[in-house]
This record gives sequence, structure tokens and C-alpha cells, in this order.
Amino acid sequence: FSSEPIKIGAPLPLTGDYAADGEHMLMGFQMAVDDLNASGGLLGQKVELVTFDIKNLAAEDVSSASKYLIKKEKVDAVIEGYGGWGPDWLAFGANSNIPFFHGSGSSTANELTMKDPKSYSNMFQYFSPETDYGVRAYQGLVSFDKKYQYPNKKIAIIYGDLDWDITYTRAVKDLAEKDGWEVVLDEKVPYGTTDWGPILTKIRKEKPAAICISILSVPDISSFVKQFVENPTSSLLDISYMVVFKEVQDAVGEGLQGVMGYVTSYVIPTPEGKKWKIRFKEKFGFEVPLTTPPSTYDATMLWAKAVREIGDVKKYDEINAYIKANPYKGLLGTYDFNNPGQGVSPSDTFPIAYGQYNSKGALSFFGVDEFELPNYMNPAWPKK
Amino acid sequence: MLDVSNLNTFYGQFQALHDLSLTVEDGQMVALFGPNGHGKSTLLKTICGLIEASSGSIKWNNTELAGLSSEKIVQMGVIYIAEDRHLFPEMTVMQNLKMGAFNLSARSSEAETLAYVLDIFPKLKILRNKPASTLSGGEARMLAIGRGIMSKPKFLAIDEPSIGLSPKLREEVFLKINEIRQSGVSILLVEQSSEEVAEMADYLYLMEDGHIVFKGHTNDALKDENIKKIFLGTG
Amino acid sequence: MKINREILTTAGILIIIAVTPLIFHENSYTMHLLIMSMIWAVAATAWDLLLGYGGIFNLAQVGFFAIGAYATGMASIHLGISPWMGLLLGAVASGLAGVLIGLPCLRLKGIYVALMTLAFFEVIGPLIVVGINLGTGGKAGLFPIPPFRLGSYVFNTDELLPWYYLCLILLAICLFITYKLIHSMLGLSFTALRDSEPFAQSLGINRFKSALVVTAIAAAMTGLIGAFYAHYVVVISPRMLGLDMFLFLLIMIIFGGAARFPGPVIGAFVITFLDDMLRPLDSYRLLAFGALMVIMIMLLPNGLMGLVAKINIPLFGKRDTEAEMLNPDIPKTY
Amino acid sequence: MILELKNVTKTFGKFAAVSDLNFSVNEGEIFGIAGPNGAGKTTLFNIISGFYRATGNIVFDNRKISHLGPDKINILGIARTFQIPLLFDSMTIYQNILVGSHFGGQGKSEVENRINEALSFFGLQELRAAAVANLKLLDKKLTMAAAAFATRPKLLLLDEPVAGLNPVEAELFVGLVKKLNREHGVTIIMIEHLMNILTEMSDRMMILNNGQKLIVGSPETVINDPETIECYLGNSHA
Amino acid sequence: MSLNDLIEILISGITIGLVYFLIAVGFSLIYGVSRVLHLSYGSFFTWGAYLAWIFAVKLNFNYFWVFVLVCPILYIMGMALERFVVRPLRKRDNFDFNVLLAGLGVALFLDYAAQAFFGARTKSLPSLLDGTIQIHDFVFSYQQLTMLAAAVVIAFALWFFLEKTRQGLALGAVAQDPVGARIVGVSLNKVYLLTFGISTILAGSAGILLAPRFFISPLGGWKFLIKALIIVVAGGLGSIRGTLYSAFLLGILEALVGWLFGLLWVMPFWFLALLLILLIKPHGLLGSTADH
Ligand SMILES: Nc1ncnc2c1ncn2[C@@H]1O[C@H](COP(=O)(O)OP(=O)(O)OP(=O)(O)O)[C@@H](O)[C@H]1O
Ligand SMILES: Nc1ncnc2c1ncn2[C@@H]1O[C@H](COP(=O)(O)OP(=O)(O)OP(=O)(O)O)[C@@H](O)[C@H]1O
Ligand SMILES: [Mg+2]
Ligand SMILES: [Mg+2]
Repeated sequence: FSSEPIKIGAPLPLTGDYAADGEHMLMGFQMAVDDLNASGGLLGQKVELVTFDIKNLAAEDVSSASKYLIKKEKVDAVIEGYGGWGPDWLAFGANSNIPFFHGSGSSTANELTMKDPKSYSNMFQYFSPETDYGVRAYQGLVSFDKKYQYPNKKIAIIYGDLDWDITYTRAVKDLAEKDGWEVVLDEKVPYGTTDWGPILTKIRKEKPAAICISILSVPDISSFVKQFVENPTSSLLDISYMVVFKEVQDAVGEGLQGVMGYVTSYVIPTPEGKKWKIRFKEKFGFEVPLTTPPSTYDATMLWAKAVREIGDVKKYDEINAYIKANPYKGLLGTYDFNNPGQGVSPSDTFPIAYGQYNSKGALSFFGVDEFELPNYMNPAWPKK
Repeated sequence: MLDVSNLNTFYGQFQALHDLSLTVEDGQMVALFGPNGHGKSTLLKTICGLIEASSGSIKWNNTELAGLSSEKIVQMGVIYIAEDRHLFPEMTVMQNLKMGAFNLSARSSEAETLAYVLDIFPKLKILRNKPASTLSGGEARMLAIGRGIMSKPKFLAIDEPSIGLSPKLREEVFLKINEIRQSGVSILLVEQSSEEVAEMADYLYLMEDGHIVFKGHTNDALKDENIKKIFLGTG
Repeated sequence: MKINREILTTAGILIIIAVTPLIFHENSYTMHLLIMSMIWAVAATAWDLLLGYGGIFNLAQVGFFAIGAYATGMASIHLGISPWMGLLLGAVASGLAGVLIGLPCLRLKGIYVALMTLAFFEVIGPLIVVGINLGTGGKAGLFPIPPFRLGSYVFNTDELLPWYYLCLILLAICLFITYKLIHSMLGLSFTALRDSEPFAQSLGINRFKSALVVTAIAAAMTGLIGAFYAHYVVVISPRMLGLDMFLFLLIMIIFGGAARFPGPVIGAFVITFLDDMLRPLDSYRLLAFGALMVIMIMLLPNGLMGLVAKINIPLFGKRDTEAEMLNPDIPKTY
Repeated sequence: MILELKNVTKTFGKFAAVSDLNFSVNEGEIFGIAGPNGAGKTTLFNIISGFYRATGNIVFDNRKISHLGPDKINILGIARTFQIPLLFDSMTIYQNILVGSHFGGQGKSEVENRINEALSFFGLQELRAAAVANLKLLDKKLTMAAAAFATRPKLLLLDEPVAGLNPVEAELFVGLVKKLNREHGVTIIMIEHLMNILTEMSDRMMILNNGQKLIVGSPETVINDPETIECYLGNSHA
Repeated sequence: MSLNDLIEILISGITIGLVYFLIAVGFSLIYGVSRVLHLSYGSFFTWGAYLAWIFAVKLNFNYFWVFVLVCPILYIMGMALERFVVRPLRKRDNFDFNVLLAGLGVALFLDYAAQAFFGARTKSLPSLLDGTIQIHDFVFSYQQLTMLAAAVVIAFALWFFLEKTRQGLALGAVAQDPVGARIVGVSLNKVYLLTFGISTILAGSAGILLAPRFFISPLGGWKFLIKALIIVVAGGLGSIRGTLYSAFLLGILEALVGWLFGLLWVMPFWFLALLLILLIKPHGLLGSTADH
């Protein structure tokens, strides 16, 4: 390697409530950086990861992150995992022109970028916005009428007070209502809810055919499912992104059979994808979790490709322009930023995976690809 | 027999007791007089292990008390009745008395002692379910003395028991203390001054600035006009 | 004003802060840390005024910070008022909130005040979230909060010097107010109340009134700096009400020295930079912090300022005793 | 008449510590109160000085004060001391008195005067800079009284002021109280168990028993009253 | 609202109350005896659960052995905290304030030590007993019933200990007047050690009992600590019975408010309830009136 390493800045929640997610994001980065260095580095230079703990994602930590990474460490790209708070990143990333990738999955962030494309020309959102996941969930949860007889047309919507949760469930609700579903429960709950008695009483009263709940916290969602299963109604249950967490599976066990949700970082089982999964397991000793590692890996690699193409890591504007103009094929599909919001959105080549826990306790996906199309199942709530 | 010799006690830099020696024979009542702020309470607290002596010895029946923890000292029957009472404010009068019998040697005879105490201070019987925090100054004093007796003392160090008592009660209290002495308990009684106490006591010590300035049989002291004037407020 | 150790230390600190940019103005990250330190210095000093001097265990301080930030944030985004007015508004809004919370809470005593105000603190977050229709921005927060303007100059994130000196002015103002307050009769009344409340009352001190006044002042100072913070970081959200800020402010107070003006200021700088230096430890950072905090309390119960008080330098006049530190002499004018 | 109590009752739960008490104190007199332990004397002081809220009516200096808090009552002109000495332990004597002078006294420009006067009246000039925490009892009691005096009271309530003092000290203190009464015209109400002192000082005396008034009158009548002897003084005083 | 709904709400309120009682009782005890606001309490709650996780999940012991093994460890941890952190501070100025902050420091340390050892990811414990039973229309899980039993046993045992045994009375005595306690022959250090030991066991066992319902994460204790604080205050600091009442009161309030207005309103209503309680009774439901 030539002497100067190239630095990538990674603001991650390493302590605090989101530390668990931070760990997974970090794995994707480590894998990417090791891959790059193993193949001789980037433009002959060693690649180095500089992390910054953004704790509970408070604005000043995000602000400090940008200043620390850009001004002090002088990194050549910033890639964050996900925060769900796109606007924060726009506020701080826009002051420079270095490539800045954020995984907020925020439709607001896309809209803001559209309004001021010039100052945000270096900002790329590499997760689909939450509304698209809502659409996907709607298709999986409520409109899957070919193989399933819905007992009624009632749906219950429960969501945490994050933007992500609100926007996601709103999308499901709007589509369902348009289809003639009756929304019998539309309830916002605070994060940290682990006693669901009052809500479950309402659900038991209405016995809705479908329940859609979005709250991005393992204890919250696990306790919901666990307490629901103690005295269940015959409802299809969508727990949104939380299906991916192994912890939820460990905690709820059998009760998770038939529960559905979407996956943001689903490695498409192409030969490359399969190989990558094996490599991951060799490196870390366990199966790739369905959380973020492939995403942070992809983001790093797609930036690296642009750098290689341009041939100079400091030519930020050119790199940004290249990223925008050229779709990149990664583990999760083809990233295409060529739109005014500079964010990816779902398509045939960049699918959203929607899955259901089967009787073997594994997620079966439908609609992602033709390889693994399972039969839709009625949730087998344990008999009392 | 309690034998204090060459005791020195400090509060930080400040020396409160200077080379102090004092003896209380079995069954004796010794009175210790002195103006306030001159170390009387300090002496009692040091004897009972609430304050650590920096040097000197305190022998109780040939056992060295200096350096022992207060609970061991209490266990041996050396009991302190504090000037500022130190009752348990949220406990009732009855619970306070029961706590007096906390140490193992007092437990077995708790019921008898309790009857004895309530006999001395009938008022406590009336107040038995009141929290100590609500007692009047004098009532609290009675309770403090009662609690001390509950500990089954063999040696009782009493610190200014008469402050705040009504004249009638004061008289009674001294009579009772005398009674306790007659039951075989050795007593070291601290007062600012009091002719009644002087007359009851077998032996008298006078203290000034942490030094013993006079010791002798009460009769001798009572003959000394100077002492009478300064320490007893009479003559 | 008699020159004493407190004034000398404070003046020293302010002068050092004022000249530091000569060295660091190039390094915008260090400048940023310095600005954050000043912000925390104000918040910690105001809190110490209550905790250390007033003996009022008000745990809602971080809440006042948020109220100040939201007042100016909402007013400047939705009503378009100038950020300068926003600073004032933040102070006033927080001061009022202080009174509002003080009215019920300060009738209680000691630890009950602590828990009542803690409960209040816990409730601000949910209220901000619930109040999304009033323009609080809900859980996502408010963005972007407009910057200060001076004539045609617009404060911006690339040039930190103007922010820096603005913040320094606010810090100086707040330190001045605090110093005056500690050495006023109001300050004395707190010592009196802490030593013996009945005696104090029997001499004409009204505990409730005294407590309410400092609570309002401390809240207003916190709100003021909260408002500055909002403009400086551009985004605010209920996440600032997390445990982090709460803990860190407390740690700053201990490190600096509770009730040892201007200890919390020193604490704020030390902790902010220490936190940054420990960054390479990643998730072990807070582990180290916890251990450090305990060790510090065991070794230096009076904080760094307690240490300063022990230093014997001729320039500092004669050595202050503990008692003098706690009971600064009272100015002869009333 | 500077203070008048009408039908004053204070109950704790079911127990009446002071019940249906009526009496008045004349301007300029020394009014002694005695009575058995637990008779309600301190409670009475706490009522008058606003620490307890009682039923009934209290009029001070032609104003109804029964509803006011301790700080207000002090500012109207009633100061008190406490049975167990209370002081601001972390302050000096000077500062203790300063608190009284500033918060309790009227006229901010007079603050320093009042302090100096209190210091010299109670002979504390020398000790003014001493920390009060480790003072001896007499000096504590003097400081407490001086702080109360610095609020310029019309009426001063003293709760067992000489308890715990030796005869010489007690005499000194009593002398100051008399001087306060004579030279500064401060009306005094004083609780004391030491009968020789109380009778010697008081213009009039009252005995409380079980929260009720037993007798009010001149010291001689009071201490020779058989009921007083029976419940309070005991036989040796007869 | 139908009767069945109401009963169901009450049942969930009582369940929540149970949880809160289990969490708050040790905290109340420790404050009651040693006047220490034990801010690392929540971390011991977490550690209890993590230790149980090691034995129950990693080493596959059954719950009986888990308790037998974990309780002594917790007891020792509690005593160590008393001996090495609290006791040295007790001798110095500003004890109240310093011990509060030292508690925070210990909490930070323990929490992040947990993260270092066990990782940041949420862990779960299996239920103590699996399954549910139905009574009329209402379904109870065995887990719920175990918690009920545990709460009853703990409440009774504590009551008995504090009111009926001499050691228990000694704890009270130390709380109210440490010098007085020494005068009657109580050893302060022993009592403090005992208190910290017991309350740490209480915290840890609450962690074990509740982990199957709420899961374990390094920072999971904070939420409970804060709730415990509110409950203990509302009940009256130091009163175990008061803690019992207020835990159930606030639990039922939570269920009712959640049902009527939504869970988002629970904390505001708690705040209101606390305010009301303290305005009417400034020392909480059963708090003593003596000034601390
Ligand atoms: N905790 C303490 N710290 C420092 N000095 C103390 C302490 N307790 C007492 N002293 C000092 O020690 C000296 C002796 O006090 P002590 O209480 O023994 O006197 P005493 O003779 O009992 O007086 P009194 O008649 O007032 O009870 C006094 O000068 C007092 O100021
Ligand atoms: N806060 C309270 N709650 C309940 N009872 C109380 C309270 N305060 C005082 N009492 C009771 O009221 C009675 C009168 O008390 P008070 O202190 O007025 O007596 P006192 O006349 O001053 O007696 P002493 O001469 O012993 O000081 C006592 O029986 C006492 O127990
Ligand atoms: Mg004494
Ligand atoms: Mg009295």
C-alpha cells in the first residue's frame, strides 16, 4: 500500500438503545473493508474505517459525527447504517460535497432532496422509503386473497411514535381503507411498551382479520407477540421489520409461526449472493442476520466502485455524478439513484422481500424470486 | 468496676479530653459535673464506643473497652443514655423500648424490664402507640431513659437526664436513678450541676476543659464553698 | 466586588476561552467541541445553582433545555420570528415553565422534589410527541432551524468563530448572574434553609418563594442556552431528552465540584473533551466513564474546584477554607 | 394588649395538644409559661409563630394572624427561639444574625445597624466571625436570641432559654432578657421549667396542663396554687 | 364498556401492578433503611437476569438451581457495593449527593460491562412455567401466576422480616437514627451490608422473574428504575406497604388509561396521579411525616 490510507467515516450507534443494530452495521463495513484491502486496496491505498458513536442518535451527536468525520478525520466518504431520521443527515452532510450515504429509509429525506437538488447532490439514500414497505406489507397481509379466506374485513393498526412507524402503517391503512377494510384500531404507542394488556383487550373484542404493528424494538414487539399468543384471535399478524430479528424468534419461539413482515436487507440468492453468505459465516461464525450487514457492505462497495471508475478519491463531485448516473448491482439488487430524490426505490431488480414464519421456524419469502415461493399459511396459534 | 485511665479524645485537631482518669466502683453512683462544652458528653461517648479514643484505656471488669465496637460494649452491659436522646422517630414508644432490648443479654428478660420501666414512667404507658417524633421534650427524655434501662445495664452512663423535665418529674427521675443504683447497677451521671445529685452520689468529679479538676467524696466537696458556688450554683 | 478566588478562576477561564481560537480556529472540530463545552457549561452551572447551592433536587433541568430549544425552534420555523428574539423567547418560556413546575413541586421537600421533577422530565418527551399537531414535529423533531443573522451576515456551519464568541458572551452573562446570585441574600437564604429550615422560617425566610425564584432563574438560563443550541445544531428532537445529556451534565457537575463555582464550567470542558478522547474505546467508553466517575467521587468528593481551593498560590490571595467556600462573604451593599 | 388567643385548639389526630385556650398578653410584660412535660407549651409557641395551623383566633397587634405562615408572622413582629438550639451551622455568628436582620427586619438600609446592635447587646462582638457549629451551649443560645432580636420583634417567644445552662450562665442570660424587655420594650413570653428563675422574672404566669389553662396570675399566686403544686411542682416545692 | 372488558382491564392492571411491585420493593427497602437512593438498582435488575441467562440458557439448569446459584452472587455484589463504594462515602460530607452520583457511575459501569460481556442484543429467558389456564372467559398464563405467587411471597417475607424479627427492626432503627441504633447495640455496618445484599437480591430476582416477559438488554434496567422511583415516591419513601399499594394503583391506572385514551397517555397520567397524591399527602400514600 502507498502510505496514505483512504478513510471511510461510519457514524454508528455503538452505545445506547440502538447499540445492537450498530454491531450488525459494523460487520458489513468490516467485511467490505477487508474485501477491499484483500484485493489490494482502493487505487492502491489501504482503506480504513473510522467509526463515531452517535449514541441515541440525538441531533448534536449526529452533528458532532459529521464534524468529527469530515473536518477532523477528513474522511472521503460517510456511510451510516440506518437511523430513520433522514433530515438529520441532510442537515449535516450537505455542508460538504463528499459522498454521503444514509440508510434512513425516509420519504421525507427524498422530498427534501428534491426541493434542493444542488446542495444535496452528495446525499444518497440506499434504503427504499418506508411507504414502499407499507405497500408491500399491504399486498402480503391483506390482499393475499387467493389462498386465504379472511374471516372479516377488519384491520388493526398499531405503531410506535417514530416517523418510520407512522408513515409505514399509514401506507398500509390507506390502501386497506381504499379496499373497503374497516380500521377497527388505529393506535399510537410509546416506545418501551412491554405490557400490552389494554391493547390486547381491544383486539380481542374486535377480532380483526389482520393486525399490522410497527415498533422497531425487540422487547416491545416480542412482548406483544408473546402476550397476544397467550390468548390469540384468529388474525394475520404483520410485525413489519421486526421479523428479521433472531432475538424475537428466540423470545417468542413457536408463537411466531405464520407471523409476517418485510426484510430490508435480503441477499438475493444468486450465486454471488450465496457465496457472500458463506464467506460471512466463515468470518463471523454465524449465519448472516437479516438485518443490516449486506446493506452497509453494498453501500461501501458501490462507493468503492465509483472511486475506482473515477480514479481519484478526492474528486468528490465526479464520484457523486458517477454514482447518480450508474446503477450498481449489489447483494440486494440493483441500486439506482438516478432520480430527483437520489434514493433507491423498489423494483423488479431491487425487490422488497416479504416473508412469513413457517412451521419450521424459518422465514419463507414470497414474491422476491421464483426460487423460494412458499404456500401461504394460516397462522397456527398454539392451542390452549 | 469501670476504670478509665489517661484517656485522650480528639475531634479532628481539637482535643476534647486530656489525660483523663476516673473510676466507678461496683454499685457506686459517681457524679460528673462541669460547665457545658467541657467534654462531659465526650467522655461518656468514648466510654461507650461511639467515639474512638486516641489513647488511654477503659477497663470494665478488667476487659479493655477502648477499641471495641459499640455493639460489643453494649453486649457487656455498658449502656449510654444520650443527652440528645437519639430516639427512633418513626417507631412508637413501645417499639423504641423494645429496641432497647436489642442486645442478646437483654432479650431474655425483656418482659420484666418493660414492666419495670412502665412502672417508673407511667406516662409512657399512655403514650405507648405514639411515634417518638411527636413526643414533647420531657416525654422524649423519659423514653430515652426507659430505653436505656431496657438494655439491662450493668453500668449506666447517663447524660444530663434532667434537662427539660418539670420540677416534679425531675425529682422522680433522680429517685428512680437512685433505685436503679440500689439494684446493683453502677452509674456515672453527668449533670451541669445539681445539689440533689451531689447528695445522692458516692463520689464526685468536676471537669473543666477536658481535665478533671476535682475528685473526692461528695461530703468533702459539699464542704468546699468555692465548689459549691461554681458547680452547684448555691452557697 | 471583592476580588476572590472564584472571580479569579472564572475570569481566568473566560480569558482562556476567549484566546483559544487563536490556536484552534482552523480546526473546526475542536471549535465545535469548545462550543458544545460552553453550552454544557451554562446548563451545568444553572443546574448546580439548584442542586449544589439551592439544595433543590430539581431533575427537570434537561427538560428546560428542551423547552428553550423548542420555543425558539417552533417560533422561528412556524412564526418566522428572528433567532435573536428566539433566544429571549427560549429563556422566557423556560423560566415560565420553571415557575409552572415549581408551583406544585416546590411545596414538597428534599427527595420528593427530585422525584416529582423527574416524573415531569419523563413526561416532556411524550408531550412533545403528542403535541405534533401544535408544530413540535413529533418524534422526528424540527428541521431546519434558521441561523442567526447580523446585518447581511448569516451564521453558518462552515464558520464557527461567530458562533463561538456569541456562545462565549452567553456563557459570561450566565456566569455573572450565577455569581451575583450565589453571593446575594438569596444565596444566603438557601444556606440558611439547608442548615435549619424552622430557624430560617422563624427569621422571616419564605422557603417557597426563595426556591421559586432560583428555579425560575436557573430554568431561564438553561432555556437561553437551549435556544442557542437549537440554532447551532439546526435539528432538535425529543431524543435530546434521553439519559445521555442528563447523566453527562451530572458528571460535569461532580467533576467540576458541586456548589463550587465555577466548578461545573471546568467540569463541562474536561468531560466534553475526555468523552471525545475516549472515543477510540467505542462501546467501552461509557464503561470507562462509569468507573472514572466512581473513582473521582471517592478520591475528590469536592471535584476539581475543590482541588483548586486547596492550591496555595500567592496570586490567589490567602487560602480559602472550606467554610469560606461554602459561605462566601456577603457584599456590604444590599 | 399585644397578643390575644381565643378558643385556640390544636389536635394531632384525636389527641388535643392544646385545647380551647384563651389568654392574652399585655404590651411590655414578661409572661411566663410553665406546666408538666407534654402539656402543650411548645405546641402553643408553634401555633403562635405560625408553624402549626390551629383552630380559633389569634390576634397580634390588632391583626388576625392565625392563618399566616412563620415567615409572615416574623415580619409582623413576632420572633422566637427553640427548645433545642437551632442555628445555621455552616455560617458564622455574624451571618446567622444577618439572616434575621435582612429577612425579618424592616428597612434594608438599617440591616448593618441591627446586626451590630444585636452583636453588642448579646456580647457577641468578639465572636462575630466564629463558626457556630462548635460553639458552647450558652453562645449558641445567645446567637439564636440575637438573630431573633435582629428582626426587631415586638414580641419574643423564648422556649426554655436557660435549660442546660449552669447557674452563672443562666443568670447572665436572664439579665439580658430583662434588659431587652426594659430598654427595648420587647414583650416576652417565656417557657421554663426552672421555677426560681421564671417566678423571679415574670410579671404574670400561666400554667398549662393537658393542653388547657390551669391558672393565670402573679407568680406568687401561681406557685402557691395547690393544683399547680399537685400536677407540676411536686411536694418539695410546697 | 362491558363488564368483561372491565374485568380484563383490571386483570392486566393487576398484572402490571405485580410487575411494578416486584421491581420497586427492593428499591423501597434500601431507601427506607439506608436513605440511599440506589441508582444502580436498575443495573442489578439487569444483571440478575443476565446471570440467570448464563445458568438457564447457556448451562441449562432449571429455575430452582438458577435461583439457588444467582442469589448468593447478587448478595455478594450488593455487599461489595456497600462495602467499597457507599461506606467510604458515608464518612464524608455531601453523602446524599455523592452517593447518588456514585450510584449513577456504578450503573453506567455495570450496564456497559453487561454490554461488553453479553453484547448489546436483546436476550430472552424461557418462561418459568409454560402454558396458560382459562377461567371463565379469562386466560392466565402460568408466568403471570408465578409472578403473583412470587410477589405474595416476597411481600409477606419482607413484612415478616421487617416487623417481626429483631434484625428487621434493627434495619428500621438504623434508618431513623443511626446513632440511636448504635446506642442500643446495633452494628451499622452489618445492617447496611445486609440491606444492600437483600435489596440486590430483590432487584436481581425481579429481573429473573420479569425477563421472560420483558427481555434483557444492557440498558433495560433504566426504564424500570424510573418507574420504580415514581412508584416508591407515590407510595411513600421507605414504606413497603405504601409501595405495594401504589404499584397496584399505578398499574391499574396504566391499564385503564391505556384502554381509554391510548398508551401514549400513560406517563402524563402517572405524572398527574403523582402530583395529586403528593399535593394531598406530601410524603406519599403511606410515607412517614418525619422529615428526612
Ligand atoms: N462532633 C464534634 N465535632 C467537633 N467538636 C465537638 C464535637 N462534639 C463536641 N465537640 C466539642 O468538644 C467539646 C466538648 O463537648 P461535650 O459535648 O463533650 O461537652 P459537654 O461537657 O458534654 O457539654 P454540654 O454541657 O453542653 O453537654 C466542646 O468544645 C464541643 O464544641
Ligand atoms: N406533631 C405532633 N404529632 C402528635 N403529637 C404531638 C405532636 N407534637 C406534639 N405532640 C404532643 O402534644 C403534646 C404537647 O407537646 P409539647 O411539645 O407542646 O409539650 P411541652 O409542653 O412543650 O412539653 P415539654 O416541657 O416536655 O417540652 C405532647 O403530648 C406531644 O406528644
Ligand atoms: Mg454534654
Ligand atoms: Mg417543650
